[in-house]
Amino acid sequence: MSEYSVIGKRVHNVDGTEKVTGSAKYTFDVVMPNMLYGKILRSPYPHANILKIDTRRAKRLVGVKAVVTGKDTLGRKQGIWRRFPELCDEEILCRAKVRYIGDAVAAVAAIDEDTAEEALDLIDVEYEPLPAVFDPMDAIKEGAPQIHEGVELNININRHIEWGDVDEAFEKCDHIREDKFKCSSQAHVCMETHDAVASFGHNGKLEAWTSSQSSYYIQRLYADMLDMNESDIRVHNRHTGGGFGSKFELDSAQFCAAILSQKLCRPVKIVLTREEEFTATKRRTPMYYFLKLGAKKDGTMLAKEVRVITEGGAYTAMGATALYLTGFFSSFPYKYPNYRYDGYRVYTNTATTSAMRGFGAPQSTFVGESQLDMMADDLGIDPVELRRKNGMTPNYEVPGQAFIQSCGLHQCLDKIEEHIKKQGKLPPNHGIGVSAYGFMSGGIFNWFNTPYAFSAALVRINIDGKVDVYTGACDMGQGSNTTLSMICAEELGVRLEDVRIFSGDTGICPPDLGAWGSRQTLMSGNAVKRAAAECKQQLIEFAAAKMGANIVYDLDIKDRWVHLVDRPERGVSYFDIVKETIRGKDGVAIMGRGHYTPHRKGMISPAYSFGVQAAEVEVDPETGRYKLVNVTTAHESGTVINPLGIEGQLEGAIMMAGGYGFCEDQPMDEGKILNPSIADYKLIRSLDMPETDILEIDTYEPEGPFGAKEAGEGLTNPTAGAIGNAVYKAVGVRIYDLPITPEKVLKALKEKEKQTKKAKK
Amino acid sequence: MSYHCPVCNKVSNKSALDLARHMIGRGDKVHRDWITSKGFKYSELLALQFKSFGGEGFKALAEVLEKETKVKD
Amino acid sequence: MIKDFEHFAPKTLKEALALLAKYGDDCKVICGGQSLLILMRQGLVAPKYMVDIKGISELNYIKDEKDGLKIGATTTHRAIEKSPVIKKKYPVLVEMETRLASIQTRNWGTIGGNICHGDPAGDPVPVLIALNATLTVAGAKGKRSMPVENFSLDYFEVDLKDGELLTEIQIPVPPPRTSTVYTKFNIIESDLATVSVAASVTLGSGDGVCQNVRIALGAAAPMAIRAKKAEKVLKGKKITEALLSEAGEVAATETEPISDIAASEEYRRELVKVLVPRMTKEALARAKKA
Amino acid sequence: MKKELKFKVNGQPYDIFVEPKKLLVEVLRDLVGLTGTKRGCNSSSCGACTVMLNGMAVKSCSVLALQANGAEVVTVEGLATGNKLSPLQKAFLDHGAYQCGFCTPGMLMSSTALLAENPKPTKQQMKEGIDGNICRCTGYNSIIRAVTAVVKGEYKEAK
Amino acid sequence: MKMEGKFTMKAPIQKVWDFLLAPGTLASCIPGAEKMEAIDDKTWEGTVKQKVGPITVKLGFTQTLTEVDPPKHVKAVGRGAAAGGAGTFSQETIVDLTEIAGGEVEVAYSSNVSMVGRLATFGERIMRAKINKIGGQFTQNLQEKLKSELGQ
Repeated sequence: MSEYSVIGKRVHNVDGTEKVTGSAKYTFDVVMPNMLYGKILRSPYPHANILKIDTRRAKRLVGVKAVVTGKDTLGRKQGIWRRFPELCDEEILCRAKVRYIGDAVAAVAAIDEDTAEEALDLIDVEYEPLPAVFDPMDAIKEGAPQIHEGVELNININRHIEWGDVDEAFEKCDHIREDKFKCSSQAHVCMETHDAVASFGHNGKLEAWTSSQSSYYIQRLYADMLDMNESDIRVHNRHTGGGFGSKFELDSAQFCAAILSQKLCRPVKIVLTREEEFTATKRRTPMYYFLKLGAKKDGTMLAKEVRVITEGGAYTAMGATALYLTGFFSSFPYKYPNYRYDGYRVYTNTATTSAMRGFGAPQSTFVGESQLDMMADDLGIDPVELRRKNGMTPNYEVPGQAFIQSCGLHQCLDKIEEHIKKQGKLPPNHGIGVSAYGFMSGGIFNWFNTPYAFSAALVRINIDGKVDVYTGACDMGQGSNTTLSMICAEELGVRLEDVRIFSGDTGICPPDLGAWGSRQTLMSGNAVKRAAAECKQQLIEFAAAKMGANIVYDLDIKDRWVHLVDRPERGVSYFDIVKETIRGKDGVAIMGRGHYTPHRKGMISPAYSFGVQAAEVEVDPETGRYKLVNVTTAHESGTVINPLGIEGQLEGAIMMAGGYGFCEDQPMDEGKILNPSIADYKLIRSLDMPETDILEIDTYEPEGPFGAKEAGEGLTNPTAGAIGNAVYKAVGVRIYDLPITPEKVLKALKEKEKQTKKAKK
Repeated sequence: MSYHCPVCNKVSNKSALDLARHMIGRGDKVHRDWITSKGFKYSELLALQFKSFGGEGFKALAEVLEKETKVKD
Repeated sequence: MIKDFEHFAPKTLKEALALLAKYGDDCKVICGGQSLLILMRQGLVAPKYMVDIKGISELNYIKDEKDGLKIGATTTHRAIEKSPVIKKKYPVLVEMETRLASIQTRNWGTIGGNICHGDPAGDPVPVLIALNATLTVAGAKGKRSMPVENFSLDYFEVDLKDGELLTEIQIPVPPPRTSTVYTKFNIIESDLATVSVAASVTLGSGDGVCQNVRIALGAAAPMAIRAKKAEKVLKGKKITEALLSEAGEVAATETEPISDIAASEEYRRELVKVLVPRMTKEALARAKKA
Repeated sequence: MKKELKFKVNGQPYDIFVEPKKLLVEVLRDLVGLTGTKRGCNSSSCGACTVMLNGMAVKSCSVLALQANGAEVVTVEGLATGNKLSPLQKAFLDHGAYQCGFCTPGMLMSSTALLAENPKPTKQQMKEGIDGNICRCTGYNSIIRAVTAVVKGEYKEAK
Repeated sequence: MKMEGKFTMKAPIQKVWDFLLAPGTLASCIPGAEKMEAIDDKTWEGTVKQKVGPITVKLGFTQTLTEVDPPKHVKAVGRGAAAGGAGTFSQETIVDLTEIAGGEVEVAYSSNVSMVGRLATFGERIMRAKINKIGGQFTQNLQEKLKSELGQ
């Protein structure tokens, strides 16, 4: 749309030059005078009582400055679902009991990393190993080891969503399918591991630099855990080397660095090793999925029933949200008139499962889209047609749950159908699988219990016309600083280079819930837009008086030109108006405040994006090995603010979501993750990456800034399902558990061969 | 016709099966105790829910509820 | 965390051998260090002395001689990959190298280091077995040579006695109408092999008779092995599809794979069954063209 | 015992004493003070620490610093000349070939080394060229597009 | 990691039992065992040295008989630590003797070894294969010892 002068243009990220020259400073690069280095001792047992911790030998090591254990903390428990205190269940530094291999028990600060690490070997911890339980199906059994006191059967949370009359609807169905699936775990593998530099001054105030997706959460959780005022804690977030859902809860690096620094009044830096990152940070939630789907002969879906049991790991974390969202998104993106979901999250003695890009929806999309293809097969209906018949449309209300305004699902389906037709007849053993998705643009429910607006921003115009944006939003690489700068520039009528953004610094930026749930473009974007509009209003009021326009609405600013809307050639320079406004206001700076909290938008999210993906695979039926040939995505995310950013989100999502379907997994043995290194944890690399094509669909979301909505996480939802469906199309076998490995494919092929032989006899 | 939960008095106007799902779904101690007092094992009912659809255990509990919790409106 | 050690950077083989003799068990040899440094960082290996042979130029060479190819032990993977003479006469080595880890690793890692690491999933050894290569090791008492297939002893264990160094790899000139091929099966292209197969076929003068064949398997046993029984199935015969698949079946019985995170024991056997015929067939086809 | 290490980093000679156990990445970051080079895995798997050593891309977490004695090392800080970005750096910007930017220094070094060796790589060779580097954000294809643009000569005048 | 198996031998059960419980029998079957010292009739201490490629592991360990039910059942529990803090391990071995027809004794054993620490985290690929192998050697040693001792 050409009416915009900034939005929709292919621009360099505002921090791009720093990043390509190596001058971008991450927490990993922060060095401070007098700084110490910390390391964390972790439990080697999945479940054990801590009988005694003797730190004397470690303290005697030359270069060691402090050793802390749970006894040095206030013993508080943290959790991010702060509205529900019983869900705040993680001590971070355990005092009495460890609940997974990797639970932190002590931390050391020393003059360098090697010394700190050496000291870890000198801490003597006496454990009393307890019986442990690793599979949620075992953990809910009577007599299973109890992981948290008072939590019987280890049931951490249960969630229930229902509308219509499911039982009655099933009776009316011509065809019903019941299927079981298992979704695996996945590691975030941010390139920058979790790290923090915490610095307590002698004034008792804490300053922290940390790789994070939400400085505000970290500040608030620090305040909870250390019994401090929020305002005495300043959390900086400059560059973050990836987050993907792993970096918005208070982690062991942040907490231990603070505890050590508090004791010593010296800056302490802790960088988790890659192995710690794999074993002792949060991960994607593995799920057992049970689905029942009923349809009429013509393909009208009447009812769906979903049961999920998730492996929670040791603590709650964001698991409650994942449990809820997987249930909600199991109905997406279709109009089920009757729907029922029962989900249970079960504690286990494994690393905590929590948020990861897609947040429960990659799981529900994989299982749902796999089952839908099976249903299409049963009914003899083309899979795209079946999706079209039941797909969501604009202004659809998910009964009692959510209201969907913009929705371009059908256009996406058309485009993908066209794409598949264009491929013509495929070579043997090739198959194209389809998968559709929808996702939210930020969450509505205030589980964090914040008294603030969900997003807030400040915009200030300086005397030279340059604009400063202050936002609590965090750029973890997804490019939100660029997107928000573009929104500000567009709204204010200046160029992108006129805008400077300060983000994620709780010392100067208004609170924002941060980068999770694909919320920043819509929510932070709205806040920035409103703040910029408030500035613009001040300029226009002044210009109107000066130019003698009838009313302020007659004026607009575009590309640094303040002009009459009807006669754009009549105007004055933006820079002149800025100067005169500031002078005219007696030197008071031009400032605008903006905030956004969704209201009356149902229970989930203010807006939803949609898309359809087609994956082509080539299978070697003798080995089961398959190659990802091409992944084509038709998607809509409202107005595209930053096209280069969306391309990156999309292709990056395919790397991650393709990995979820193709190769990524965290096999365990008695609670021990067997592949805690990048050498053993398989990730898609450049040679494995499929070709990616994007088919952009235009939509406009009334709730979003300039019509924009999410484009970050939704794209991680469809790929695993598309791969599963493609393998089926290619060689006729269905894999029910992720990842879809060659070994599983070959096994299924052999099984199929056996069955065919049997049938022939 | 409606069904009232004997523990928390939640009202279901659908069926006893629906109420059975509510009671198992809540899963807190009070609900579990009531279920246990009727000779069921909560964890087994739960496990059944995940083993098969239309779990027979659910239906068994619903039978009890049908008798005990039906209220004529 | 790497523990402190004393570092020696000898310039000649002689100096290196003297250092090894002096420090014996307490010392480790490092060249490219692409495997060793990881183990040291993980605290699993902590030598007191480190003999760094990266700078010994007399061990860094590729020589194409009358009786075959000679590669010095400290030659990097990348030098082999980019050597014009190897590309022309031993193309399978180039094919193997391009699939070995990443360019960065190949730039610094050496063929000798790889062989001495004794990883059953290593790429070079199966190919060298198929090429009928020999290795020379030097020690204080002099040199000795052995076929490459005898060098690996067990998981990550090779036939190097204390004080010995691998110095050279010799590959004989292949007989006419011979072709050698290599493939590795893995899920991520540059990953270690789940199973790898190298096959070398020499055609007789008759039509399509396999005069000689060497089949080597990687990651299918505690070390790279030769599938001798499978070779016997094919040797001296006119190759048919039935014979090839028999060779695959037989090769699978010669393996001793383990189950691990990459694959189960059974799957590895299945892969051998499929890949052995496939590679042999490929070698055959190429030999016909040669 | 510390040993002398004489080498050049981005053209600047250094003569320093290092502990033999120090890895090249540690010396570059901690002693030379160039933090552009990152450390992502410390086990030569992720490529974030890639630098050029005598013109070759190597993973600096898997090279003993002393092994760089006498060598010329180029890090990401050495790519731009003054305030002029290298063609690849410009192409990375234009094609959005980075997001969080943590892998970017390594990616740039791998692709710079690739083009130094082979100015006209095929697409497959480009993919091989960066296969040792993990990027969790972009999905690689934008990086390949950036390298392609440089190969096509779209950034010639920038030289 | 679990290993189990059984074998039979022709010998009186009491004889097999006595030998099995003789100080050091079980421990000396551990491949790489270097020192073995009996602390009392149920406990002994020893060191084991194992080389896995470039990794040399020296383990100090203590083994205790926790269940003794002559002449049928014995359970031994061992705990140890690798020198240099590379890891600790625990092990539980159960041996059951059953008389079967023809004067034969069936020796059934199961052993569960678990390792924690750096060795377990990093050495997985190398160690797993090796530990299986060590397990195999252990039982082979045991069989051979029993057979040679009891004259078979």
